Amino acid sequence: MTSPSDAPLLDVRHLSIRPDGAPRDLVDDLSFQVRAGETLCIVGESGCGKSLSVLALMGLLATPPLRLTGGEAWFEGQDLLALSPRALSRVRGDRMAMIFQEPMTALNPALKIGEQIAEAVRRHRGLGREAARAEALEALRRVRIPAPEKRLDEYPHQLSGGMRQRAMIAMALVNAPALLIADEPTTALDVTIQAQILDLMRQLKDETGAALIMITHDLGVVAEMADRVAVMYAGKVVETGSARAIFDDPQHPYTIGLISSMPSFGAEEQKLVTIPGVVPTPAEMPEGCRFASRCPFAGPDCAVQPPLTDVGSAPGADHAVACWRAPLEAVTGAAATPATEEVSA
Amino acid sequence: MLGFLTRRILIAIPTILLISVFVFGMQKLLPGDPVLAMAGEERDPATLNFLREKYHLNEPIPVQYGLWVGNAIQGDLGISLRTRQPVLELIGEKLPVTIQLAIMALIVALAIGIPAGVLSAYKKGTWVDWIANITALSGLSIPNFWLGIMLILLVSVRLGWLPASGYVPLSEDPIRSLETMIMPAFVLGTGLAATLMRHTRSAMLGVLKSDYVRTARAKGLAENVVLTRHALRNALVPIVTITTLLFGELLGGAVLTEQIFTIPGFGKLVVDAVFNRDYAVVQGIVLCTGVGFIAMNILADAAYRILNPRMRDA
Amino acid sequence: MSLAETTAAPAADPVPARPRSRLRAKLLGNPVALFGAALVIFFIAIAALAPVLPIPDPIATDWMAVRKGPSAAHWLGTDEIGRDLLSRMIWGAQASLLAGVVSVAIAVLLGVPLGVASGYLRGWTDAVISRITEALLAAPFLILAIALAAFLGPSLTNAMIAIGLSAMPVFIRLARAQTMAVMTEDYVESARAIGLGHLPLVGRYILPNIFAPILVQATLTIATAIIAEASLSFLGLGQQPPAPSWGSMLNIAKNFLEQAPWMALWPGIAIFLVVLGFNLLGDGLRDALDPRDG
Amino acid sequence: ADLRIGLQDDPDILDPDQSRTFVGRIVYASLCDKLVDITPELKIVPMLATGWKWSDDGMALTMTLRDDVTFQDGEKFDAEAVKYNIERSQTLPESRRKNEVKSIASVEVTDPYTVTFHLKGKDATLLAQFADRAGMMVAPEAAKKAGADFGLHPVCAGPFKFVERVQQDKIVLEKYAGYYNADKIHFDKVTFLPIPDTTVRLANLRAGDLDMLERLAATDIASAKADANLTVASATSLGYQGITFNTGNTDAAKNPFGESAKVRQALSLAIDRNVINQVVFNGAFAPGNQPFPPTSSWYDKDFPLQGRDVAKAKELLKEAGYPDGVKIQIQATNNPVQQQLMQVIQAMAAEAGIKIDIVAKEFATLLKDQTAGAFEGSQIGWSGRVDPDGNIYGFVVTGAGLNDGHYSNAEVDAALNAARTSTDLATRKASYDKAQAILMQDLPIMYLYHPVWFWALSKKVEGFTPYPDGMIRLQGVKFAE
Amino acid sequence: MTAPEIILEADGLARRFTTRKPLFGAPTVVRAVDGVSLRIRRGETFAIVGESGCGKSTLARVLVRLIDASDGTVTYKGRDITRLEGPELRALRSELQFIFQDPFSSLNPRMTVGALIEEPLKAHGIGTPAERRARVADLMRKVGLNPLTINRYPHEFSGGQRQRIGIARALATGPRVLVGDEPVSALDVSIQAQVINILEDLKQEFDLTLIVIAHDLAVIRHMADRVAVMYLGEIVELAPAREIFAAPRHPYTEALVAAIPLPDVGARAAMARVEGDLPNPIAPPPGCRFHPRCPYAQPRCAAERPDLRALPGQERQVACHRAGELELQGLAAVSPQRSPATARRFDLYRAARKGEQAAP
Ligand SMILES: Nc1ncnc2c1ncn2[C@@H]1O[C@H](COP(=O)(O)OP(=O)(O)OP(=O)(O)O)[C@@H](O)[C@H]1O
Ligand SMILES: Nc1ncnc2c1ncn2[C@@H]1O[C@H](COP(=O)(O)OP(=O)(O)OP(=O)(O)O)[C@@H](O)[C@H]1O
Ligand SMILES: [Mg+2]
Ligand SMILES: [Mg+2]
Repeated sequence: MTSPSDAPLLDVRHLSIRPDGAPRDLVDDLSFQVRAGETLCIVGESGCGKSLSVLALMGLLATPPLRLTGGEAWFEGQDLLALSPRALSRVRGDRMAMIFQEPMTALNPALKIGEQIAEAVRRHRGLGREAARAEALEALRRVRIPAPEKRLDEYPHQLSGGMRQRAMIAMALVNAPALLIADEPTTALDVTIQAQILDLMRQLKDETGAALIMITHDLGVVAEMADRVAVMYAGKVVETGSARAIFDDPQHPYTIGLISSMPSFGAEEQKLVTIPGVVPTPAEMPEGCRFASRCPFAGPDCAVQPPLTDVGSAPGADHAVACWRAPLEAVTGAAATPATEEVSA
Repeated sequence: MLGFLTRRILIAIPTILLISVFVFGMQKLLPGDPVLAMAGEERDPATLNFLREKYHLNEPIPVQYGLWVGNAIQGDLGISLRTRQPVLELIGEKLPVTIQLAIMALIVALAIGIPAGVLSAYKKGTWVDWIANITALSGLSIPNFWLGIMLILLVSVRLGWLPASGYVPLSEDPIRSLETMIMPAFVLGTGLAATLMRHTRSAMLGVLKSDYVRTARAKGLAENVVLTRHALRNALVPIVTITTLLFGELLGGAVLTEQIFTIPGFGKLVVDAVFNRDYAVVQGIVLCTGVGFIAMNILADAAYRILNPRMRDA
Repeated sequence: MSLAETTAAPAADPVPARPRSRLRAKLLGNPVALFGAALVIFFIAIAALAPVLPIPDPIATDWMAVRKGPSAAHWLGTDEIGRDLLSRMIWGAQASLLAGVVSVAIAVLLGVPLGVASGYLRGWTDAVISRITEALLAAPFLILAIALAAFLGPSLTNAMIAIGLSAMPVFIRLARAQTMAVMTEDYVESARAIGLGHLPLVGRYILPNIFAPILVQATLTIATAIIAEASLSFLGLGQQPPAPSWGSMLNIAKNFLEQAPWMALWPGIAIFLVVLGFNLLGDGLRDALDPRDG
Repeated sequence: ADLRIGLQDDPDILDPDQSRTFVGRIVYASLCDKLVDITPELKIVPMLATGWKWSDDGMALTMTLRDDVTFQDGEKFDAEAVKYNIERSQTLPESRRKNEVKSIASVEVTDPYTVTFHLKGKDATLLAQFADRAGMMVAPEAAKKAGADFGLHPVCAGPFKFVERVQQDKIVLEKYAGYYNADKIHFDKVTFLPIPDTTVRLANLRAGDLDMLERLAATDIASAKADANLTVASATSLGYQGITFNTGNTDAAKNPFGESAKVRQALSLAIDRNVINQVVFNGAFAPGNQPFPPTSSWYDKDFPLQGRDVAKAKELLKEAGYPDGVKIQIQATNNPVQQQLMQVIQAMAAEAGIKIDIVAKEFATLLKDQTAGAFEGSQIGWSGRVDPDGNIYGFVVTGAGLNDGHYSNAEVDAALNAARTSTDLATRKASYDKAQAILMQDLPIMYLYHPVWFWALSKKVEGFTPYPDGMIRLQGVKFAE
Repeated sequence: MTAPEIILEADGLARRFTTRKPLFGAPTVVRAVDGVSLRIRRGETFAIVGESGCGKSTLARVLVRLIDASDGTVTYKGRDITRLEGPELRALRSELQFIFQDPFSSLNPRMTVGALIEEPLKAHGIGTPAERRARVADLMRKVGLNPLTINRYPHEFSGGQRQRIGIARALATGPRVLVGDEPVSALDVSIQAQVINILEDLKQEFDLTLIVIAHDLAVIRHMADRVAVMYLGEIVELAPAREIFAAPRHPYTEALVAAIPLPDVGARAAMARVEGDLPNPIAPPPGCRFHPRCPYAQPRCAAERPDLRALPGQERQVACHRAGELELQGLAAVSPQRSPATARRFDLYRAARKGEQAAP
């Protein structure tokens, strides 16, 4: 693994997103950093705002109805959120690139793979048609698509899911971005292909030294890929730290719940442990800790928003958690009865 | 592709037959007597009878149809009862005019309708959208004759920039030919542009929400590239459908516009032929437009295959 | 039941009734659609109220005021034989709206089912319907109209039938193409998986998902239909003289474009406004009926 | 110099023996000379014939011909050619002229430039027929070769020869160098352009795309006159417009209008022909109540144009047994002017308690229904003939070809037949007046007005003479220097 | 152990798709499912795994007659349902239900959740409107949806919630067999766990037989009683779940197992044991279909097609020539190494949830 340098490559501060007319922010005061060469995995329940946050960084929020309500994102000396659409579009696809989840719908069905890759090259590097095509070919080769010369002139539907995702990756990497954002890059793929793609991303990242933000909800993938992990819940980071810290020393009840709910290959299991309930809708979102309504340990104090506080469990773990109850075992006795049933309005 | 074309053409044969039966039946059902319509003010019964017999107008309709088909297969579409000109020759005379007008009108319609549709979808809900919509709808509601006459009065009479009428074949004098066709093409085109614009807008609204448009933006492509290369291209399928329908309609002739700009195309011919009950001419032209329609459909299907590579393998 | 429960208390909670007002609420919240609705309602009201409005008799002629411009006596001027244009515009609204709306309704009500059947059943049905559609498309409107005028007799109703029939093929085409597209959607398969019959499947799964472009086409066709009514009234179909319709007023006005331009102006504006109204309303309706929108 | 003329319609086939359209005749005026011509005053004057003479019994007409005439393909024009032409009119199966030359039993070539027409019976109308299509001479050789397709490439003896035709677009003629009267012809080329829309036709003239046009719309006259670049010429036509009642053709005649002359008179009294003229034609046309315009020498002065008399109309209705008013359906062609006319009549009649339903039909349907008797009233007109017989005989004589209302009155038949067979003007006038006296009571046809032909010409066109037959004769017409 | 009751049986099932039919010449045929025979026991959870495109969905669809078989028969409760048509087939649907893979596209976007779940009841004429309404609310509660959201539209729900809508819909008519085509693939772990639990509970409650397709093998391992591994339209291994993960007997199964990413930092990285994609099902390779990608292939594998054979003395079947000789690697049981403090945290959490679940 590359050793991440200290100065963050991307520094997101207080990012907030709100849909028009909504009472609360969907993504609320979100902050995180990514250092050059580092892999940050963002995990969290579906709908917690992971995609929105990174889309906001790319300037791709669906506006309207979604709107940035605050925050800054410093990347290579520029605040991405303050850039004009034009200026941002010069950064996008060049210094930072994104891989989307669904390779079928994310590729233009009407354009050849080669064209779609070359397009990014021509736009950002001003190369001619031929040169761009050569770059595209090279990119396909780099993602190890067999017979890349042939694939260059094929359409997305002629490729298998795995190949499509490789093509997406090739497209994202073709301009050697400093930051790669991957939004669930393997969710749509089966395990064998997923393994291939993860392998590939790891290798390419090491080759190019790019930083990677990866969104996923497969903790297996997180464990395999992440240097650091940010756990999000309802638009906020509730816990962040090195991968090891998160897996071996999770502090937030939500993180614990998440890890508990994985079916594991361990000893014969009983029922999976779940996190009951659903994320409150923006209208029902409580003032304080947003997880409180589903947290078995919540108490009256949880009506106040807990700050993200360093736990400092291990040096370099960078471990911070936003929970009044952390560490749990210290606050709640072994015989703790669950907090009274939470019934929200 | 070749197999596809052969198949389509084979399928077209029953269609053409059906069209001919249909039109034949319909016009035979029309009230009015072709011979009477042609007889003029003086109506001499002997002549009328002679003509009826000569053109088999006394025979039962199936027999008439059989005769017509038999001749048609041999390339003889009959003659115009009104001028005795062979129908095939008439079609040969008018077809280039009609096609030229149709194409020019379509170019106008596409040149106005598609950009306006794209823009108004892109700027949905803004004043740009409003203006585009209102312009399009007024283009649709302004009758062609009104626009046509106004244009003639302004451009030809007042300003003297373009000839008011007088069609010149493209082969004879291309510049002059274009000059005489610009106004009619514009008049026709604006009406169609509205339809195209509204459909383009609707299709674009759908496509703009798609993932690949987002991908294209994520690549940092300029908005105009995103809109045209990525979004529009995929929105084109319904637009192609509408365009072929419109073109088909144009092939049938644009009566009013042709009349105002005195363009000798199908529209006027077919209307006069219907009014004069000049059956052979009607039949010939409808057949011709029918074939044109089918050709347009085949073209459209081919266009779908180009636009949507997935269909190529289907 | 050992399942974890959601935040709400179980069992006792009242199940909300089916929503009725959602569509209305969405429409009411859309100023553009409201404007469209206002236009449409305005013209419908005018058409309906013509008999009670304090306006001159639309067929009363004033030989002294033939083709006179707008004046205090005749706000919108007079027509080619000295009838009050304002009054004729108001009375003509009825015929024109009927011609526009009813004929489009005929085209939609016949065309869409045929198109859906064609796209849904495929095979022979499709082949037959498609061929007939092509034949209809190739047949000149004029022939159809004259034949209908002859067989059904002259009336506005029959004009609407003629216009409706000739506008129908486009709807067949459109509905067929859309149906075929929707048929490939997963949710259609999911409907089959629960054992849904053909009719409910078409009614609840196909129709709601294909109507957007049909709505666009329908609102556009209204304009064409209003104008087409005029050409038919000259073939004996359509509104019978001296009763007015906007289309026939326009048609007459053609001969007086220079001497009496207002004769073309009013019906032109009225048609534009009606078409605008229907289109805006259509857009609003489409947005309102699409649960994904707003 | 090239002359461009705007026509209202596209002519049909350009074969004088087959054609039937008015605009076709306008083209013939430049293409095909006739045996005789008319003056603007309707006097018959020599053209290809230099003179003629009736035999004493009125059963033979001898004509002497010009000897300096060649057809446009160089073929010589002579008595044989005349004989051929008449026989062609009589025997060509497609001929629409049969009626006009029906009275000719045989044509005798007396010498190369003299022909004698032997008749089956007396026919006072014959000379007038020779002033029209029946008198147009086509080149025999060319006609024999082309047969019925002669019209695709006509060859005649007129000042201009046929060059090309594109249907609905143009007919191009060029000056025939061998024309016997060539020094009167000042154009090298004439192009006829059918432009149906009157507004557009005028716009084309103004834009300079036309040099002249026929049938300027009555409502455009004022603006054309006001235009310094244009002149307007006019002549009252020979024709009329009226309403034909169904008085005996099938059961459709069983209606108040078909059965009662009083009801028909009431309608006639209920309308004001002057107002109609003012409203519909800006006062430009000639109101009328007879088959001949009031200016014609055949007009019966005993029955002048009446004013409107609603009270009397109502009274007549009461007398006829319809005190509460009557209803009639009148069919009319679907052109805007005719519809406008009918609506004015409808409005006027309503005041007298006559409710008119206007049924708009396209012409073919209207004609079919009219001949089949499927009508109560039919608004239709007649383009007019030089001889009075042409304007009346066919329409009211029992069993005549154009008598669609199946009107029948033995006295009228007798009077009109007598008028036909006399060559004496006074005798003929008396016969027509006799018929007229009855017809004015019976009103099988209610005459309304006589159109006036209007031509608009560019200022630079000089020497144009308007004729009541509406033709454009180019002899002597030229562009100003 | 008495012989288990067989509820659904496939015999020589095949499904071919004609993808291109030229006017002249041979059509292009995809053999999506090719000669599959299996017996599903009443009450079991039967899993089908395999690479994308290997024919899992097609097999599942053929089993419940969503699409027709090209060859072979499907027997449900001893009755051949391969050729059922019309009303009979529709009636059968209330017993054989399907949960779709993609919760986004498989719900009609223009119907409310209530209408969607009520639909199958209506289709089979069950209950009065009021009863149906109550049943819908009940079903929603069962799958963990708030009945207050009954009038919302699918797009207003998260993927997991949508999947539950799909499940509620599938359960509405009280089916006997429930086929889930990747019912949890689109969901995140916590919701996945909920859905899995729901399915298991429902299975108990309604005496369901479950057929699941999934590509998350941990899920399969957790849920399934028996697993069938498919490769290119064929079943290559069929065995009890525990055994197949611990000791795969087919090289392809081994590759699958190796590719599972383990949620344990520092555990072995998932391995792409097989490179390349599934070969073209239009022209499958001769012999053993897996041989071009098989690390253990021998010349014989290219020539001879191995049958699916029961291994002697075991309740498993493998289609591999070398099944007897190969030593293949399975997953060693991994249990996370947690510090005592962390372990206590997890126990606390578990206990808390238990108490919570027991409460109502
Ligand atoms: N256009 C929109 N209008 C209103 N709310 C929206 C819109 N788009 C997304 N949301 C809401 O924003 C929230 C966050 O969405 P986001 O896509 O970021 O979730 P996610 O964390 O990426 O989930 P997943 O894992 O399912 O992809 C969701 O609750 C979603 O409903
Ligand atoms: N309707 C169809 N027409 C043509 N080919 C099809 C059709 N449905 C499936 N196929 C083909 O059949 C094969 C098996 O498809 P199937 O959907 O059953 O795979 P799967 O195992 O479910 O894959 P995934 O894991 O991606 O869902 C594939 O090659 C696919 O392309
Ligand atoms: Mg997301
Ligand atoms: Mg599948």
